[in-house]
Amino acid sequence: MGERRYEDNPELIRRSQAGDRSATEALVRNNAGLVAGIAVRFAGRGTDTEDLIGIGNLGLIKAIRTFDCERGCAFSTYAVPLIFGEIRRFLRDDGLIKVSREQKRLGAALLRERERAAEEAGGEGVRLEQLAQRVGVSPAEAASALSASSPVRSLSEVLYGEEDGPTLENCVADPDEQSRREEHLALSLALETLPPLWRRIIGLRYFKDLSQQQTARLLGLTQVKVSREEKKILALLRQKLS
Amino acid sequence: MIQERARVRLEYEDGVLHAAVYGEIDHHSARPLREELDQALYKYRPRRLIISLKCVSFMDSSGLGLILGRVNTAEDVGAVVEVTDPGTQIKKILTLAGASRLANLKIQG
Amino acid sequence: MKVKNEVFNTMKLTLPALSINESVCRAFTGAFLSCLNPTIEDLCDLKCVVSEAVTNCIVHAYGPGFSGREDQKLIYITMTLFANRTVRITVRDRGVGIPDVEQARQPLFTTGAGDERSGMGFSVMESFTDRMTVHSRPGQGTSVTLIKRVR
Amino acid sequence: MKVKNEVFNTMKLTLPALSINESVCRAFTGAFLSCLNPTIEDLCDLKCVVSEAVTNCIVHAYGPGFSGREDQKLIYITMTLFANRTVRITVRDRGVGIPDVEQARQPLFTTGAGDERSGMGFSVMESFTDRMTVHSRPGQGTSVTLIKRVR
Ligand SMILES: Nc1ncnc2c1ncn2[C@@H]1O[C@H](COP(=O)(O)OP(=O)(O)OP(=O)(O)O)[C@@H](O)[C@H]1O
Ligand SMILES: Nc1ncnc2c1ncn2[C@@H]1O[C@H](COP(=O)(O)OP(=O)(O)OP(=O)(O)O)[C@@H](O)[C@H]1O
Ligand SMILES: [Mg+2]
Ligand SMILES: [Mg+2]
Repeated sequence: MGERRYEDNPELIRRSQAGDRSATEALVRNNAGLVAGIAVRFAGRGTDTEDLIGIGNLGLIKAIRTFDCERGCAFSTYAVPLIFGEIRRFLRDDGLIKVSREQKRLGAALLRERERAAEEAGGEGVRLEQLAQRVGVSPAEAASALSASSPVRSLSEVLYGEEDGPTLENCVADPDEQSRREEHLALSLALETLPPLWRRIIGLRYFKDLSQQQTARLLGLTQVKVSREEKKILALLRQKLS
Repeated sequence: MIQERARVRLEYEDGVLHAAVYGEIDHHSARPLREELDQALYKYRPRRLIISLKCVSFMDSSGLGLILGRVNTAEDVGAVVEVTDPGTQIKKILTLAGASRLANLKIQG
Repeated sequence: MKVKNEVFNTMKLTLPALSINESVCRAFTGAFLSCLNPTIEDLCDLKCVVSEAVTNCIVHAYGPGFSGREDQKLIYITMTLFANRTVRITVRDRGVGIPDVEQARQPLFTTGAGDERSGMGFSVMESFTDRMTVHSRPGQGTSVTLIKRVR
Repeated sequence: MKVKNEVFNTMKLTLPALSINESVCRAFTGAFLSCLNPTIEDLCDLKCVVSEAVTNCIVHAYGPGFSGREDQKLIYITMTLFANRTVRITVRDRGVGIPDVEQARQPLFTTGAGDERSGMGFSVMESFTDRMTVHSRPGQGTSVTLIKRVR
């Protein structure tokens, strides 16, 4: 059983990366054991296992979005460190329950329920009240916590395969800042040479954190097209930068 | 438009009216809750009204007014009011008001 | 040390005294304070006090005695974060005002008994913060300032 | 019919042009619009456009060319909800202004190259709303008005 499900991954990942929500859902279901296995290792630290699984799923979704099917390594090998990383980061500020932690939990729950509700609703747009009820918070609370898509990884994270993007935290802690700056410069030079459509796509997806759906709408393309172009651009950039 | 911010689920059995409130109780949401609870009190005339606050994510003094107001209506029909599962925040408010000292109100949990 | 009390963020919000805005003000309080990463308890307390103050503007300030226009029924909120993690919140209105502030602050005192008010709003604000001051002039309006150091 | 365009809620928010306030403004937009029970899509779009406009004030309006004081670096946001579910949002600053608005509105035009700016801010605002107008006077500031009817 387990074997077969993992085999399904590449096809599902492709579909998910093209914006197929049901594929993302299926992947989350198929890999539930993996995430739960990691989450239980952090049990007894004052956070519900259920919540840990929610956070772990964020790591999984990150992995789904960034996994390169042509890479040759197994998806689970790629996903495990991301899932661990997400949970570790969540647990880092120990002690009193702080708002940031609660916000992360709420954000993860909203995202999860949004995908589920969207599937159930078919073409109909999901409305705020319905989502808020599913998550058990007030509409105002849900509306302020909502983000358009799951935390989009930064471009350099995608291109250089870093686990965490260049957040302030990481930059401060990074001993290798010089090389990061150089990478950064190389990246912006490479971006300059892209044709306008490609620069738009990268700008919207990675600098503005728009979803593929939003990007497609804005540029008058289909989501599948955006997804395909994005792959081509990333491949080209990787090539230019290596 | 979003009309209500809180809902109540009512169940009546053997002289006991169970009211489970969901959502946020503030001045905006208190009025519809009040009407619904009073209607049920007059309809069933229970001996006990049990208000569960387990799923209430926010409550301020308007919620206190709501509860104390129900104690009054309950007296009219000969019922006592019990409040169960207040969260930390709500417990602080109930304690502050000395609500637990009221003869016809019991607070549990 | 002066630097400790440096202002590090501040905002002013004006909105009409409508009851739908009670939850808007709470959510806004949450968003504004979240950069301090306070404890959930402190944040809940502060949302609650803002809710109390805002509800008072809606219920009392622009109630029957108010003679101004509909579009003058406004709530003015100012929040300031200091570098030492102190939060100062002022909620002001230009409504009917309070004739006797001392009396109004007493637990259980209310002029809204018929409306199922419990008269505990000021007590909640006072006990959930480190300091509360109330200024009011009949016919001019009321301003409540709440100060709390968050963990 | 006149009644249809009645204002049904409105708010004004003033806060300093600090990047932490981008998320505050997004959260506030969400909370303020929540009473309309919008679709999640419309809600995310509107949070996104407010974020763009606010980021522009932070990045461009009070950048190097700005000669005022630190405490004058403010963002002024006004949001109005009309009874016909139209939302009007104005984001204004008193910063350096835009010399050529037509050019600034072009996709990919940016004066902040190398800074991870993509020059797509105005394009996002324009395409996620029904109407965008931009007024700017160099040395005086910029005001962007965004109008959208939500489903
Ligand atoms: N902003 C205001 N404008 C005018 N009067 C006010 C204002 N705030 C409070 N008051 C007066 O002070 C009294 C006490 O206020 P408090 O908030 O403590 O209790 P309440 O509002 O009456 O009841 P509760 O807050 O428990 O629902 C009010 O009944 C009212 O008379
Ligand atoms: N509030 C403002 N004050 C001054 N100049 C502005 C303002 N908003 C925009 N501009 C000018 O207009 C240009 C285009 O703005 P736009 O938001 O489209 O792109 P950007 O901000 O440069 O990049 P991006 O938004 O994609 O990060 C900016 O580069 C800047 O020169
Ligand atoms: Mg009150
Ligand atoms: Mg911009």
